[in-house]
Amino acid sequence: MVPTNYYLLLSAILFGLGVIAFVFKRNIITIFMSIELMLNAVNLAFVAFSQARGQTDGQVFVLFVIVVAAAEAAVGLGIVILTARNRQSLNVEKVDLLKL
Amino acid sequence: MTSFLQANATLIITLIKIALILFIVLTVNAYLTWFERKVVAHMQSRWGPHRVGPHGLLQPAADGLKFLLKEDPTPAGVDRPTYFLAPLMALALSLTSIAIIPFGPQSLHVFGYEIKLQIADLNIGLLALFAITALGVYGVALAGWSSNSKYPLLGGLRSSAQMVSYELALTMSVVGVLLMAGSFDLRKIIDQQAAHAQWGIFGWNLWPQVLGFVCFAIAAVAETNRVPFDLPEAESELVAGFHTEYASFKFAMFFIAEYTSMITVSALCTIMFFGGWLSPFPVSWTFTHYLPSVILIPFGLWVIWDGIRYETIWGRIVLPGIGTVIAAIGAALIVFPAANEFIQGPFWLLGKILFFLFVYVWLRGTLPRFRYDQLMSFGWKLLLPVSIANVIITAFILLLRGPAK
Amino acid sequence: MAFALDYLWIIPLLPLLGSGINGLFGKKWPNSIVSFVALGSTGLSFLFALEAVREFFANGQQLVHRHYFNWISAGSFTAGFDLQMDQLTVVMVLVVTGVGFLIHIYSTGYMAHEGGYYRFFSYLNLFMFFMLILVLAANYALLFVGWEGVGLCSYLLIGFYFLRKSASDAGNKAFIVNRIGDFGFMLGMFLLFRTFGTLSFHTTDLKGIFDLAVSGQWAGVHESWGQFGTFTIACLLLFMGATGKSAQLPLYVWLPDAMEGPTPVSALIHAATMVTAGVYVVARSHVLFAHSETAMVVVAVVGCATALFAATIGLVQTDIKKVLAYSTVSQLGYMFLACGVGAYTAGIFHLMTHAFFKALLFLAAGSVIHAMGGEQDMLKMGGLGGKIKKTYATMLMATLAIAGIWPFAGFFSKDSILFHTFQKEPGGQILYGVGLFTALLTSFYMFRLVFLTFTGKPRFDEHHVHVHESPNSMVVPLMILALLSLVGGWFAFPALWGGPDYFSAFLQPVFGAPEAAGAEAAAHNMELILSGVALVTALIGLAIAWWLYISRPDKPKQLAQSMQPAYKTLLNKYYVDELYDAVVVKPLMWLSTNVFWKIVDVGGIDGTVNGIASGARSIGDTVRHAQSGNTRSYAVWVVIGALIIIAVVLFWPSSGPAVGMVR
Amino acid sequence: MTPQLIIFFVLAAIAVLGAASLIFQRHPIHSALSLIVVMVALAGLYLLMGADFVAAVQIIVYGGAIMVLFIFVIMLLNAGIEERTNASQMARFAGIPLTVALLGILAVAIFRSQIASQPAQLADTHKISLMLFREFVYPFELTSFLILVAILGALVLAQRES
Repeated sequence: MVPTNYYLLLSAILFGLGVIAFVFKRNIITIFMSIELMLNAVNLAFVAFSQARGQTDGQVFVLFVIVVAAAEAAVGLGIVILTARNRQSLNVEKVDLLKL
Repeated sequence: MTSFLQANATLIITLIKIALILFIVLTVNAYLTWFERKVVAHMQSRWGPHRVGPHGLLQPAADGLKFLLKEDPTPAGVDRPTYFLAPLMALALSLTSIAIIPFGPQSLHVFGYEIKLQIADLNIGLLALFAITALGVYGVALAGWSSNSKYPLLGGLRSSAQMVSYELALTMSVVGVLLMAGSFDLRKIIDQQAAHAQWGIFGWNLWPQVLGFVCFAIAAVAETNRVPFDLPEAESELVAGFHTEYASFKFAMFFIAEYTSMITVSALCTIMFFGGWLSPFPVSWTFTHYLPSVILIPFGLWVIWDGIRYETIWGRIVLPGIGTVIAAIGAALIVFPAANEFIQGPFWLLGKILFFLFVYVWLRGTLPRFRYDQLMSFGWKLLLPVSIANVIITAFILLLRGPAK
Repeated sequence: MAFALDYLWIIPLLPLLGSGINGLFGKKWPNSIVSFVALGSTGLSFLFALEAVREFFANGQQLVHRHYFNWISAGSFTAGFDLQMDQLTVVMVLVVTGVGFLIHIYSTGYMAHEGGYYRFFSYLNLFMFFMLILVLAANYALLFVGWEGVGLCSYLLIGFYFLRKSASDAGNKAFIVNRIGDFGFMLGMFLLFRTFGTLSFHTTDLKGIFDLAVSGQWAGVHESWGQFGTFTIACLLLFMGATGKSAQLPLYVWLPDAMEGPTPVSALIHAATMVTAGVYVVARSHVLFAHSETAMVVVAVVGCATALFAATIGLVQTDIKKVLAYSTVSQLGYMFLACGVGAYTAGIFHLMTHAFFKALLFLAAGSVIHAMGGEQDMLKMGGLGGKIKKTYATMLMATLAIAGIWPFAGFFSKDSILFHTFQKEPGGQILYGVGLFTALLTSFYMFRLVFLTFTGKPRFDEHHVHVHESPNSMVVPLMILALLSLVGGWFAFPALWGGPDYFSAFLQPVFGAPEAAGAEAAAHNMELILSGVALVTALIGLAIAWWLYISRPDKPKQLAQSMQPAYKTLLNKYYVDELYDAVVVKPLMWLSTNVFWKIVDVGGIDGTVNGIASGARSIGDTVRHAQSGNTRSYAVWVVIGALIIIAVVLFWPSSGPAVGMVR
Repeated sequence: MTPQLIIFFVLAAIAVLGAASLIFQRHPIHSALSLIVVMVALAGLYLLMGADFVAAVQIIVYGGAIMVLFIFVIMLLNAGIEERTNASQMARFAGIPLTVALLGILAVAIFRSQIASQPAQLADTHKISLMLFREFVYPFELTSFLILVAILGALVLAQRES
């Protein structure tokens, strides 16, 4: 059987990779994806803890996280579509003004 | 050697089962195309395929050969990895989904090894199935995108939108059944319907869940991109939709994937609403157990008689052979009661699946295609609300009835 | 049993109510209601004061001291809303309410056609309230409230015609000059508090200022008996306030300008009551002054000097109210002279009589102005005697009184002042001489005023100016005051033939036995002689005036020609205003313009504010670059934040293994 | 080296590689695909931990809905290869070290923590549903509201102003 620390370490690594992606990707959509990646890493940690403690609440949290992620994706992608429509660019470094 | 076999017996058995299922499914797929073409042809008062082999029975083989031997050009400017990945994904996913379908209640006993008529018996079977179907979208969408051409792109967009939309309705429509069964396990769902075995057909989920069934049927057709929901491959507007740029075997993969998912969905529908392997007659009527033979023997005899008066020599030789095999199987079932008992479940299950496949073809022969906006509004504004209403009603009734089990 | 004494606060409260009602609602009301409210409140408080006095006498003239509530209580300092009533208060309260009531009546007639009727009466009632608080107060703090309040009312009323710039300027002048005096007054209060630890006059446990000053049981007793000790300084500071309020040298300059206000105001505030507050304070604090010869001398000299000074100016003024104003100043000088020589009785006596006849003079002058349709220059009058007889008669009586002709009130009071001054050792004779000369001048310029105004040929165009007698609402008060200024002095009548001086006897509990109690008989003879001398002096002044302005009307001009420089000097009031303007006002303006405005305000304050603003802007200008709008930079910031937080959670000593707590 | 460990390491390797390729792929679609890979691998890990319901939901919602939405949007906007601009100096120079520091500190945290890991027991769906609808019913309702709001927001954003 697998020690919980392994799961935690894996989730930490995934989280770090997500952060790196968040910092180094220029495409808004990809940055969104990196956020999702971080959320997934956190989920992994949640499940690992719940398994370690033999309790279910961690998995419930994961469900909540997934719901929130879904909502976030819906709204966020709507915003992305608008941005792309108005700026003709998905590069965050080109989208650095509040006004058009 | 034997020790090794004994050591990993389960693994080996599983592998054998997988191979067997794959073979069966692919063959069935092949002959499904023949079946479809024949049925549609007769609906349109044509002959359909009848050149290759008697009654065109070798037509699928010819098609398969053609697919294998045809040149496979890769269009310029495609996104290669995705372009190759997409059909693989579609096929793999649809084939995987078969693994979860149970084909019979009892399990076979060979050399003291128990062999279930099911590859993976998960206690979240249904969820797993939906998970796999959910991933099925990618095949289509990626194919459309990667072929770097506008028709496929549009087809991919359409299909991804359509599948995501109808997946919701599909999932919601079975929730009622899940509530009644209290489990995701397909076997448990069938057993729950078996609770009223003496009612026969009236013990099935079809009746309490009729709303759910209607929603499920429609959503299923849409989910498999079949007529009248085959907008992703609408010839008239999008040439061939997402697989326009695919040729030969890659195209075949999509083709097989589509028919496989048809089978899966039919099986699912059977299990959910039509009592799976339960016979439509009350269990007390034991004489109905001879129905398989009663059906098979006359069918075999008819095939022999028909074969004898066939135009070609080849036919006059082959068809009677097939007929005798079928008739023999029927006779054997009468001779060996144990085999008869064992065959009951699979017989009914396959019979029902066949029926649903016929319905698919029937729809294709009958209905015109939806317009895209109609499709969307239908899915979101009618199907989803109705299925949700079904969930609510079911939950309410169950609440009144008190805790399940 | 003693209802009115237990509820002394009703006396000031009534005018306050009247003021409030008129001030808040009077604007919409017709004059009749306004005057009803005003007169009603004042009259009621006058009656109530009478009742209080009756009970006071019924109680055997015990000092009444009532504590109503704690007004200020800060640390060791507590000042209660305490009212007290003793003989001095009785006199003051009666004068204030009585004369005030009469003047209210007069005002209803005089102000009938003026705008802001309700405003005028609201102010006037407010003034009554503060004045009563001042005279009833049982501690310096409360007294100061009244003190400042009357100053405020005087400011408001002087500037009553605020559309006239001269009026508002006069108001400002009065206010500012008074501030100087009040500054001294406050310092005096602080010093007293520091010395005695309290501000109340008397307390039941004999811990009040005066009790302590008498008994000498107070901290720092050792260092304060010297001539320049605490008492001297305190008294001089208080006296500084008094000079401001009572228009003594060098702060008298505001009073003549105060004549810009309506005449009743001049009568009530700037003749009868407010300006005498200074005298009242000095008299009230006589216990302190008694401890400091120096202060006494200063008071006496200042008073005497002021009397002479103002009288000389009064000689040549032609504006009728200005003359009266200067005479007021000079009479106040007399009172301070009395206080300075320790004859508080005489001072208060003169205060009372002066209240009567000076109020009368002003009111009569007001009547004259009324008759002349606003004309104030005596050179444009003359021959009015026949046309406005009542005014003429009353004015004449008042003049006789102020000139000190027997048997009018002024004679007795002024006579007792001069007598006590003469008896004062050392240097009393000199002061007496000056006072006597001042008396001569006084009677001269007063009769000059009367003759110029009422006798001789009219010096105005009779067709344009329609001279008419004033309405009864104005004449009746004149008559009452005339009667008072006739009999007001008769308390001291018996003293002439050695009988008791009832007034001083009455005030004795407050001021103690009068000086020179020793040689009664000698003093009595001396007093007779001095009285004669004073009477003769007054008559001489009368004679000169007659000679100059009736028998030889051309003479004054020749005189003015012959001694041009003196005449000019007097006419310009010794150039005092110019002097102050040059010495005080101009430098102050320069200072505030070039230092406080251009350097302190612009450079310092605005500089600080703008500096802060610009600093914020520059900081923002640099920090602004952090907000590049580039999401990736933000992401990095977020990472930094996450790092810090996790590091804190992990490595903070107290927080422990926040992550590893899972078991 | 039990079979679970082997499976774990395989899946972990897949996940990490997927995440890495999410970073290194230049085309958003490829990044999305690699993210899907990560998610599937994570679902496998959940199964390994006996959280099969979560695994299924992970694939259905994340894989079947959210990522589809992503890919759909990418296709809709026809997003191309992302250009590697470097406007943000902070990200350019401070990014890597900071992230490494973050990873390090997390690792420290993990190794500091001593967690008794238990054998994976099947947390059956029944238990989860009970917890979800009894203890966490209010958060559950809140999430439903959240979704409603999200739907409305998406509608408002998506409709073209006419």
